Amino acid sequence: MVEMSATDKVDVSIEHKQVTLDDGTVKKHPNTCPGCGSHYRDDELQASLRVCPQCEYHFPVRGLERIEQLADPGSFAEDESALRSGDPLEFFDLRPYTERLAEAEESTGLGDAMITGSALIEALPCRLAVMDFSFMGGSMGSVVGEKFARACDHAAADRLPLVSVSSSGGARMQEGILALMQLPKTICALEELHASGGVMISVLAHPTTGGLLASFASLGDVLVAEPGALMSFAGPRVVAQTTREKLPDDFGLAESNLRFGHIDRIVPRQELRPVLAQLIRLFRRTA
Amino acid sequence: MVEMSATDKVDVSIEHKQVTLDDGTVKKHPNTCPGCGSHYRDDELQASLRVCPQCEYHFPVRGLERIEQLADPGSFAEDESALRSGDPLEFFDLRPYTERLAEAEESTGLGDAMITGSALIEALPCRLAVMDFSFMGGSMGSVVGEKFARACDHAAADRLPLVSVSSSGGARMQEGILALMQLPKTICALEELHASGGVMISVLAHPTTGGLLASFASLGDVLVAEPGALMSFAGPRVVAQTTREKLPDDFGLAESNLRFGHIDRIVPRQELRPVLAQLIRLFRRTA
Amino acid sequence: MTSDAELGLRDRLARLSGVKLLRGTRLSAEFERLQRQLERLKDDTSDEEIWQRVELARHKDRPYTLDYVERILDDFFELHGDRGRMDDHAIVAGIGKLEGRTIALLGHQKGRDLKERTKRNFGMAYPEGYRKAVRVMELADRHGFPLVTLVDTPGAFPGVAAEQHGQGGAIARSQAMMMRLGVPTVSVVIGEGGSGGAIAIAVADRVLMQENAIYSVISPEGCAAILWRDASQAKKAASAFRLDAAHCLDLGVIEGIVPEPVGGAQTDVDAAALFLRESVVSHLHELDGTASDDLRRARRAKFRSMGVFA
Amino acid sequence: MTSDAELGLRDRLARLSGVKLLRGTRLSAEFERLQRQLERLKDDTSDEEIWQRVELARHKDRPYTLDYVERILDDFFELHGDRGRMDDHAIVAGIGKLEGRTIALLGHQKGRDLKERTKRNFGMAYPEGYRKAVRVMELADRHGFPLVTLVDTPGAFPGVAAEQHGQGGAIARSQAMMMRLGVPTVSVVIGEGGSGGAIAIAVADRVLMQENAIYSVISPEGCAAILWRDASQAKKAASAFRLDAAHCLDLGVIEGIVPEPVGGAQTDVDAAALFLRESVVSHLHELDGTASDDLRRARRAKFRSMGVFA
Ligand SMILES: [Zn+2]
Ligand SMILES: [Zn+2]
Repeated sequence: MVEMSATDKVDVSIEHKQVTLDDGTVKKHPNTCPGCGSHYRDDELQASLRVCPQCEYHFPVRGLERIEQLADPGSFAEDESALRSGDPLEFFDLRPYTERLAEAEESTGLGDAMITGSALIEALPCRLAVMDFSFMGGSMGSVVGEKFARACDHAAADRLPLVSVSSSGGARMQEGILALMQLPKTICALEELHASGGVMISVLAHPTTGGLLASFASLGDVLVAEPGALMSFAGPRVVAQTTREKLPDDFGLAESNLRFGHIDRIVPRQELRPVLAQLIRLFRRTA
Repeated sequence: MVEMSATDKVDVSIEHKQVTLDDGTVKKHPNTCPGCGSHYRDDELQASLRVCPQCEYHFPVRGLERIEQLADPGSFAEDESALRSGDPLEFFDLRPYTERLAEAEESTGLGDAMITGSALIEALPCRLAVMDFSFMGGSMGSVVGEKFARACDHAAADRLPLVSVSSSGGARMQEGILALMQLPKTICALEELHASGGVMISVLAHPTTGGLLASFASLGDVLVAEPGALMSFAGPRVVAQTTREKLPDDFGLAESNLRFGHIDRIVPRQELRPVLAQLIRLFRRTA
Repeated sequence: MTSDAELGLRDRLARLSGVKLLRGTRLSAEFERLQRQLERLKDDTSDEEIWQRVELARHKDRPYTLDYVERILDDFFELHGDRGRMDDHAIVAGIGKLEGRTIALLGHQKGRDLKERTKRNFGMAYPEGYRKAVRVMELADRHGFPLVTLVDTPGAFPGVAAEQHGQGGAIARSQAMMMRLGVPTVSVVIGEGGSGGAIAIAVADRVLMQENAIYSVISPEGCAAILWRDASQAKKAASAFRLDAAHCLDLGVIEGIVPEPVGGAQTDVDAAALFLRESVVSHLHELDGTASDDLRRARRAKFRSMGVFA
Repeated sequence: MTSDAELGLRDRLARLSGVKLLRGTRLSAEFERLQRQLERLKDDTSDEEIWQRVELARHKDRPYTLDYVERILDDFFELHGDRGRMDDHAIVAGIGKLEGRTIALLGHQKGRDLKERTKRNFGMAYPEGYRKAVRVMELADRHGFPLVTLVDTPGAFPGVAAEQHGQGGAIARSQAMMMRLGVPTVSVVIGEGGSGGAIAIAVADRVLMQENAIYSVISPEGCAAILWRDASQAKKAASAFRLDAAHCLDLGVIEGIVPEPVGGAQTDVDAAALFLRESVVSHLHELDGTASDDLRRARRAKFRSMGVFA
């Protein structure tokens, strides 16, 4: 559904309209901020939650690092980590899907593009479902769908709030129609969580596009997005090609989505942890 | 809420953007069509359901005549006809409300601006709630609210569809805040009808504005409007004065409302009876 | 005022004030003042006195929804957008803690300075504002959060786009949604309760008015322009409308009056917020423990009975 | 194809066809043809055969939703508008009688000529189209009308306004609504089942595909452009995707295949409509009498179980 899911090599910034300072000719310092061109040290960037201290540009965050940023130290207990994708279509494009999966697992150390488990945020228990864009562009196939669905089940059973952090190009093409079926599947699980009185807080990180935006990521009780995060069903390139319109500068960005009424708030990464804690306190079930 | 409710002298056409052929200087034949300027004979116009045979202009229809147009001959049985308005505010502007009420009753032969009862349409039993603009601009006060609410009750009790035909300038100012309360009151009665599995088909005749559009008239299961009917919450003059915008030519008209997704269909008056019969057949409860 | 009506009013004020407003020490004095007001209500309020309330309700320094939110709620999290087309700043919505439990809050929001007024469109919402309201009502209902709404609008915005986007239907649907809620609901008119734009978010189990709030089917100026054909007759219209709190209570349209500091809410916003908070809390306490079906049934019966006819 | 899968397929086709397609005399012949098809499915379908289906699914003369509506339903009354902002002509909705009882129907609608195509936006809906769909689903649910949806879209429209108006959220909410319905639901992919734009109205108790319909997560061309970096490899992509009905049945994504006249639905629209009608009616009959809770439970369990993992 969205082209970004095709490969794990996609540079996150290519779909990001505000980040086009690279003129393509000058050879850049490897650690150059795409927001302001300043240089950074890796350890400093990590210490600042991967937000540029100069311009507030939000660099991508890997799944486990995101959990470290949000959860109380040592509180995260991963579950469902053994789940691995099948290859129902015996899919083969330029390379077999199984090969891509194996390579992604090796390069990321993850079983698939979502990490789930239980955690504490400011000492408040919750469930987490965090995506990792590095694993095949964060694309949603059977494993992401199943992990999210089980995260809903756990949250309902334990009467805990579920916090999802999405970062995905959309459905995973290599699983064909079954990837599309992860949309209703995740929505179905979320419906059951909601029917049980549960809550899902959806954090939209860059990018949340295609099938993610058309499924659970849009259906949280509260939606917060990171600054500059792309949130679009169709990617900017597809829209530009299809409609031959000039796109607005902030096309599909969180800022535009806030204005058009699709999210509740833009939360800079430094505030994400306390804001989630606040929301968990507000939605906590006392009975 | 809308100025048209103020007096029963208001010319229906003044709020009607498409009908401005009158240049104000030439003295007109008394029976001149405001749509095309052609002359008509009263009996012919009545025979054509008060639709101009030349230009399809829809003239206003009084409540009882509307019922004659829609119901099988002799099938209509009015109820709640004894209801009369109180004067809770002892309202007095240039004249007392009680005097206006008495005058309206004398000139229209009606107890208030809505007629309710049971009827057959193409041999199908239903309930009717039909407004008459001649009674104080079809304004909704306590009696209109109560009659509509009772029509909902009857429809629910008899498991019959309710057909409403609205034509109103909005809430009746002379009843003050109690007129405003007829909005939630009628909505409440309609909610109960819906909860019982019942159906309400809302016919919007010219004009349906203000509190009518902001209450039951908008909440039918199906909404059909007559051609050229004004359907706006705020009247064109108020909008023009407030915003100093030039209004679109079809501002607030049924045609505009269809385009913007607010009604299901525009039904010329000649087709109204068969269309209502069709809808009653579709919604009829067999069990 | 007939003595029957007066008895009824006295009874209602007693119910409202006697038990619930006596919590804080400052409130006792207010209670006494309210009693004195009650005495005065025997005599018809003068046109001038009613007009003073109109002016206070519209006072440029009168506290708005967010002024109360920051004084009444803890941990307030504002919710934005109708999930369709817009975030209408004329209506604010959110969740927060009131006395330790989470409630949902909705309110019209005017602006203090010119920039804010423009942003808030003078508290006149587009249909998108009412759709945001409905969305937050659904959220409250799903999570069992009591809903508090603060009403303060000259009316729903009368504009071309507002009509095109379905102002009438949006207001109707917001009322219908409030009829369906299974959670306790309290609405307070805190300034101008203007017509359809006000009732859209005021179909509550308990509807209250601040002492100097007004609630009416059309603005006094609008009424005067039509009925008296002279907008300058607004005072007369206001009086004829009985748009003040005491008269609305007498007419059975509201359940109670929230006292304001002497001189109006703008003279002491903290005190006004304290009274507002106490009133809301006490009404929510009364509604606590009522089953959803019973809440709905009573709410519907109340609105179903409004009107005077024979 | 594994023999297990083949057995499953044979079983499903038998269930689908054996009982229900034998009503009319013309249908018996079709049933036999379907049987022959089943035989052929033992062997892998060739890329060329799959591509033929893609071309038939997009054939300019292929019947669209309204072609079926006029042949299948009596007394059809079209419902327009999302009650918010627009009437999206890429999705048609309405109620009508199917074998004497009222059902609600929703479907994508492409256009036959240029003017109609523009009006229908080539069957690519805006969010407003999905909001119209949700509105009509609510109506169907309230009145107990079974819901039939016909899916035929290249995908939801990828445009600036569509994104601004919340395309992703609208598609998500339409699916969520279909999960909640307490009435029987049958969806049939009658042409292109393109991605999110298709699944938005295809979360049904029974999902069927016409023999030459396709159902896929992205268009073959789109997939080829990305994975093969060459849009002309669409044939390969189509084949790799297994977007044809037999494969979708095999994957457990659909419950049945609706036969078409030899050569495709466009060769005999009346016959195609007859088969479609029979299939829908028989599935609705199967669902009749099932309690709302059970319908929901089974529907959710079905979609909850989709996916292949270990
Ligand atoms: Zn920077
Ligand atoms: Zn004419």
